[in-house]
Amino acid sequence: MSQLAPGLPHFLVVGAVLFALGTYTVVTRTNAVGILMGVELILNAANVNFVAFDRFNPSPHLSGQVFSLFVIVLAAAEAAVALAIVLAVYLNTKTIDVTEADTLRE
Amino acid sequence: MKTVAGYATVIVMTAALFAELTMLVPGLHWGPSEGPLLTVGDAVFYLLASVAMVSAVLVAFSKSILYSAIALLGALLGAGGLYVLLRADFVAVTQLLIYIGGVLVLILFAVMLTSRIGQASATNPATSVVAGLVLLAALGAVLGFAAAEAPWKGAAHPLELEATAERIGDLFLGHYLVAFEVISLLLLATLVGAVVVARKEIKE
Amino acid sequence: MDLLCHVRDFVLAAAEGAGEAAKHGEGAAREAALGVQAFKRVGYLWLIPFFPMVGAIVNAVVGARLQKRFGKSVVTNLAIGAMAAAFVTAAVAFVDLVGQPEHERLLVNHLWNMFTAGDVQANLTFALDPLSMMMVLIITFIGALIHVYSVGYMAEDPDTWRFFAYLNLFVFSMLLLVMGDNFVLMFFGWEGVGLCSYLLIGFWYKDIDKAKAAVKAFVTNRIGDFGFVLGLFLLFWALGGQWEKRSVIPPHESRWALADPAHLYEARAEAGTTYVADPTLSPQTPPATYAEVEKLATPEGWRPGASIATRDGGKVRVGPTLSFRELRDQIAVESTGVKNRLTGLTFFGMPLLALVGILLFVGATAKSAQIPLYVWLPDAMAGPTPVSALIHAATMVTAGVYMVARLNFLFALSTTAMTVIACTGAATALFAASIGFVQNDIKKVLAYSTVSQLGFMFIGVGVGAYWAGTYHLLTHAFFKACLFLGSGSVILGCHHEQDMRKMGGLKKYMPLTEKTYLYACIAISGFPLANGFFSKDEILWKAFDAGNNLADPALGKVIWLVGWVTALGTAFYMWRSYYLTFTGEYRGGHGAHESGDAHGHHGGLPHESPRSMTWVLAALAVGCFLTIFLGLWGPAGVEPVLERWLEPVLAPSHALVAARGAHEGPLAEWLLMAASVAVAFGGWAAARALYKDAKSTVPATLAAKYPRLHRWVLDKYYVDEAYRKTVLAAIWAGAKACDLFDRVVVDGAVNAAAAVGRFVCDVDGAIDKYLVDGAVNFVADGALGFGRALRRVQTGRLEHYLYAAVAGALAVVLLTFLVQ
Amino acid sequence: MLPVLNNADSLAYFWPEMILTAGAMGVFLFDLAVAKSPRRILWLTVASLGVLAAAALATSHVAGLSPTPIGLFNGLLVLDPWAVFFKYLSWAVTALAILIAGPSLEVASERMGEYCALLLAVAVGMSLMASSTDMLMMVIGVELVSMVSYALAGFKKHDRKSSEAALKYVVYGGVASGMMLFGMSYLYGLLGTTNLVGTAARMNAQAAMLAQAGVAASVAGAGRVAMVVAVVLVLSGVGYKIASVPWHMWCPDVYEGAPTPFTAFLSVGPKAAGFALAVRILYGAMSVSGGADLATAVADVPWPQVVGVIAGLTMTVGNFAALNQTNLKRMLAYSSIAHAGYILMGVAAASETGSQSVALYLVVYLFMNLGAFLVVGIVGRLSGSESIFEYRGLSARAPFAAVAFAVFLFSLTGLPPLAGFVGKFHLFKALVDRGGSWQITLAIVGLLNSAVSLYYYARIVKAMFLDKPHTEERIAVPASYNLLLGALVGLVLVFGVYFDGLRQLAGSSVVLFGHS
Repeated sequence: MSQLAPGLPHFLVVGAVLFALGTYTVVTRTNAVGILMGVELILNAANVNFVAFDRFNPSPHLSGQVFSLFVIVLAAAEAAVALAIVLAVYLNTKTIDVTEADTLRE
Repeated sequence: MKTVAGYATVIVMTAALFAELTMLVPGLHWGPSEGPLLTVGDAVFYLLASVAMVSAVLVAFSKSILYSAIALLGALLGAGGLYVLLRADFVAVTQLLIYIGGVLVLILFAVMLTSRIGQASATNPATSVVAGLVLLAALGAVLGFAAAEAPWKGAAHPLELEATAERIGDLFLGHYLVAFEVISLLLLATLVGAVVVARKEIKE
Repeated sequence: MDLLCHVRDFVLAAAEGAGEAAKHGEGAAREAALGVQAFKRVGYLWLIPFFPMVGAIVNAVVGARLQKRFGKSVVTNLAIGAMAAAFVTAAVAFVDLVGQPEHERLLVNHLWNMFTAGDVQANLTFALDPLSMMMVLIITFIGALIHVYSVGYMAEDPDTWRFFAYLNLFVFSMLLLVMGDNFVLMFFGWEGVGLCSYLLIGFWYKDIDKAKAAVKAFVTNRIGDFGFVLGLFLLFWALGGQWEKRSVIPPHESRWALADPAHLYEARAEAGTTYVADPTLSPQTPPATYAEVEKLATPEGWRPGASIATRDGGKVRVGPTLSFRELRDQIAVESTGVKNRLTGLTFFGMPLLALVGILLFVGATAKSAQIPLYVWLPDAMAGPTPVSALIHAATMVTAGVYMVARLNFLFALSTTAMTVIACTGAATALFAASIGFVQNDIKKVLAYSTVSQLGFMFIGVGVGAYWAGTYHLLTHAFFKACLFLGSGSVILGCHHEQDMRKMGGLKKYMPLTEKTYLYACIAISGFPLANGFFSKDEILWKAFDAGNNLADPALGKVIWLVGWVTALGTAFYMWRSYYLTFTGEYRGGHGAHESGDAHGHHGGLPHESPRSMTWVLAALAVGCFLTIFLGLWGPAGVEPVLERWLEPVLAPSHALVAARGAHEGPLAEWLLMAASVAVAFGGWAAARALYKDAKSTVPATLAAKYPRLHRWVLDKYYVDEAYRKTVLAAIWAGAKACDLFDRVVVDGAVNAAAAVGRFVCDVDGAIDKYLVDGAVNFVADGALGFGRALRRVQTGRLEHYLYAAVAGALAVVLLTFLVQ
Repeated sequence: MLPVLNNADSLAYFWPEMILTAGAMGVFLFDLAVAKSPRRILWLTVASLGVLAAAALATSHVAGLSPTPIGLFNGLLVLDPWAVFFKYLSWAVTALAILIAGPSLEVASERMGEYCALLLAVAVGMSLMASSTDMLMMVIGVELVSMVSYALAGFKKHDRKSSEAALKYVVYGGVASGMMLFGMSYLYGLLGTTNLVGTAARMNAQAAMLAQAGVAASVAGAGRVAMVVAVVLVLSGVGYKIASVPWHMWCPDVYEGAPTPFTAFLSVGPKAAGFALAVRILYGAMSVSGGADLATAVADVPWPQVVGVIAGLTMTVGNFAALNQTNLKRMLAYSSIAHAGYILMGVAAASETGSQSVALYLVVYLFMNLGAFLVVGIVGRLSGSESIFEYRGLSARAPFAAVAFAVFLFSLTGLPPLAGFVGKFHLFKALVDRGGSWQITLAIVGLLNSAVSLYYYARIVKAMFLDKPHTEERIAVPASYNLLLGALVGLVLVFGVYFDGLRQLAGSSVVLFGHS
């Protein structure tokens, strides 16, 4: 009888699911803000992985946690720029639907 | 109220499903092989993981941008909870402060500014769902296989750790000093860039 | 009868004397020649191409402005000045070269190393030996004259600056081609002249036919270039070349440096003053590999017992090279073993040298308009006439001949390659001449004549008579330039009329043009004592006497016969053009046509051209006369000046070619000469009878009697059409066949009949529609269609891009496992 | 073992970046000081160029301090000839991008200060990309370049295209960096560390350990899946920076919408840094050294072949899609995709010669591509259109610009005797040197592509020189622009015939830290 105690693969499965769902979000949403949420999901997936690997690392030196902290900061910066740009787009076109933002094509 | 109840039910059911899968998929046997079948800590893991995953599903599939935003909160909270479980208290706190306190508020702000909520029935419409689902399945299969089967550099018995904040502080100002300094430049540059893009034109 | 015997005795005696003299000369030359080529370093050769380059750049950049501000004369004077300066510098070089001892006549001007990559070392180095000196003098002298001529010819064209910029650029490229001391520079020039030719044929690009002719020339030349480059690569490989050594030796310590550490940098900079010799080379061992040198080199320097081929203490460097001089040294100095290796090597069972020779010759067939790639040259007459004279008669088209003569030491080693060259030349000569019989466009006649004469040159270099081929190149440059410019003068005088049927009687109106044209006709037909006579006769004699230089000795006789018949044809069509144009009554309209053309004085009677043009014609006629003395007089016991002059260049192949010759008696040479004289006069007499004063009705009768034959020849044997129908139709039919198959499978037998019908119609329509650029369009349309499809993928929709990115990443993961 | 310095000792080797960081802030403040000056653009340009010049001097000083590779900041960064080479390249491209911004007028004068300061910050990012050996620093470098680039792409305020380009760029970039981070997390899981120095040895040791422990083959197979997934995801982030298929699709849209001076910068700078990073990852970390060739991949993963296929696809897509373009900026965008493909051939060669040819090509590419964008920018501004229509008869309207453009285009095609030929020649040479069948196939694909590219480049040249202009009105190109064009043309010509120095520079730069 196997134990149900969660190990490293459990966390990785969570990370993989978050990543796949984030990807699904970015490829199907048409609202720019919605797509950005998908990006946040992807970044979180990476973070879950980092922290989990760090925890189960046989010689722990916290580099995974540090990495994940930097990722959080980067995500914040990314969100700031992205939302600023979304606002700029909204001011110019009165919509943030990316299916309508296709002046640049072919 | 009905929504919340449904949400809770789905989470519990997902948690149970996940636990069930653990017994069926050989690659997921990783932990100790003796002791009680399911401790409270283990149950908390399944619940938190389900919160994160079910919320992520909502983010991905919800037709309303506001629902998506709130579900994102759930996903981030779930991930934060997992960090606590992983004894990464500092990361968990940062997640709360920056992600939920900062990024999510920013996103909500943008939602409010750009969407006429209540007017449009679908504020977060989707296209090419089938193609997306195919991609989702392919990604899930590849990543799931890799996650479950790969020979990760990991120990079956993670070491017990004390609080990490102090040691992370040491690392920031020691080993990772240059990254710490450069990311400040990045934040400054990003700030300037974001302001330049978003601010109103100065009329001279 | 008595008299005849006397003549015969006299002739025999004279010929014997000549033969002995020639043999004596040969022997002495052979002994002296086959060492390492000594040379003199000079510092001014770069000036020769530099002047035209400056002229081209200045005219290209500020020409339009200059012309607007100061008038055309500034532009034209600038271009002519550049040419004159180049000519003067060339003359200085000539004096310098003459001052050298006979076998040290090589001036080298090393500028810098362009690149060194492994064994590939290309220097910006100019070299002048007697052969290239001759070419440079031709190019700069005739080039300068044609520049002067163009002033008058292009007087009415608004884009004078552009024309002169192109012309100067052409001269620059041509000089690069003949002066470069290595294959790379030669190839730069080779490409450059092709480009200029393209630009100049299409100079009046607004006329779609002219633009098409330009494209045709360009595309045909690309095909040839492909062969040329392939041949080059093969040769390089055969010499043991690699792009870069894959061992750990740093580049600056590659095998050259190891060969002589003391000259490490000097060697790189000056393309070889250090030499290793290797008598052990065989087809199986590549020359001087790194390991070999290291193994054999002693600490003191050279390994004991190695024979270092020397003359005056020089050593020969063995191995891959792009420099002509080094290649010559390696082959000429027997003890290097390279000759042994090259002749022994095979490539997929074929003798390598034959393959190299033929591939290089493929390049020459395109540039020098030989079968099967001659098709562009007649069309190239769409360009302005001075261009036809300079590029498509006097200089560029002879590049192939020059290349073969330059590499004579290589070609002489393979009789297969020589046979291919000689036979192609002969076939082209006859074929083109026969087309020339019936053309009515005066420039077309000259164009086919050029193709035919180039054929003669290739017969010459093909049978090993390199000097004779080169001499014909020289004489042809003069008389054909004179003829072309004469025709240009006629065309201008007749108000842009090119059809000889509408000329006639121009003798009266254009006396000077007529005289020069007459003299050039005499020259090209090979009347005794004209320059064309000596060059052509020498070629034919050497062909007859080729012996084992060709695959079969009998082949030489056949080639002689073909050449002889062609000479008859040459005389005929040239005189035909003369009589049609200059005798009888003027048949053009009198002020009949008023065109909206820029040509201000349209209509009216023909008129003589401006003095800048006629004087050039006169100068060229004088040149025709003077060049006689360069070829005087083989049979009479004097070694021709030019043969003696070129001897140092041709020495490496000389002994080999001479040894394989048949050495027919002098009687045969005299007889053949008499036969040549006979056909020259025969052709003239026939043309005179048929076309003088346009009185005879025989030509028209003949044409009427054999309409199909006439039509057939007039339409150039439908070669262009045949190309279209075979090459193109094959592509098209292939495509259609696939289509057909598809239909049959899908729709079943019921629709088969309809499909076949459609197929036939399609092919039929395709031949009509895709006549000239069919294949090109076919490919281009495909590419554009593919491009459009790719563009449609770029939808402008962000989510599609993201999907592509993620799915693409998955595909790459999959690919990683597929590749394994 | 390679020497690794601690934080304090490393500072002496970090002058260029410190100068640039201080310079970026200084220029930002300086902007306030000269805000009222009518010549502020000039002042800002001069100030920024001064900062870059100082950085270049510092770079040469720093490079002189240590001729052999050394690790800095506890091994997060590295100083080796490869990094130094790309630092110079970054400073050069940044300087040119700043130089052409002023006269182009696409950057509003009151925003010039931010433009310069942000570009200086990007320069730091590119330098980090080229010199990091730790995944953390790689991410920070990539993100520093990206974040600022997003903002700069949307710099034209009321321009719909510009903000749309920025939106596409930021979302695409976000997803790409997310993929890269996820891949890095897997690599971290496989390696146990974020530092990539000695990765190959570590992975091989692990494989040996697993084999010794008798782990079933299927597990080893899954390990390879994880590793391949990880590296491909990391390369997605890099591939997006260099715009290679299938991560290229943002490129044409963003290039078209962004201000032209910045597009010019984008097409060279981040791309070059991306290549530096790609080579460092693939051949510094993911391969085991074997003599002069860097080809033996960890766990027998055929990176060179995979990169080769990507290279072939990239150049084909770029060239064919460019065929039908009528907007020149967009055409140049596709052309730059095609060039990424060509350069990837050098990476695919997987040899020292290959890396050298990559470095060499990037230098050549810098001059010719910037020059081409320069002409498009100036003609676009002065005539208000980027359509090929505007280029008809340009030789009459702006002769010098037309001639220069023709030179750049022919160089991009790779015609001798221009610098582009030299660069391409070396790329092909590197491939042919390796001599395998697929390398030769790739080289042939590359050659065919070059032939295709001639078509669309020549189309422009034809329009400029043979077609009639739709108006006779002359385009008055500012003298400063002509001067710059002349300089770039000169470089393209000079490097076309005399480039041994360049070759040696590129050759000596092929020394990668941690890979011996």
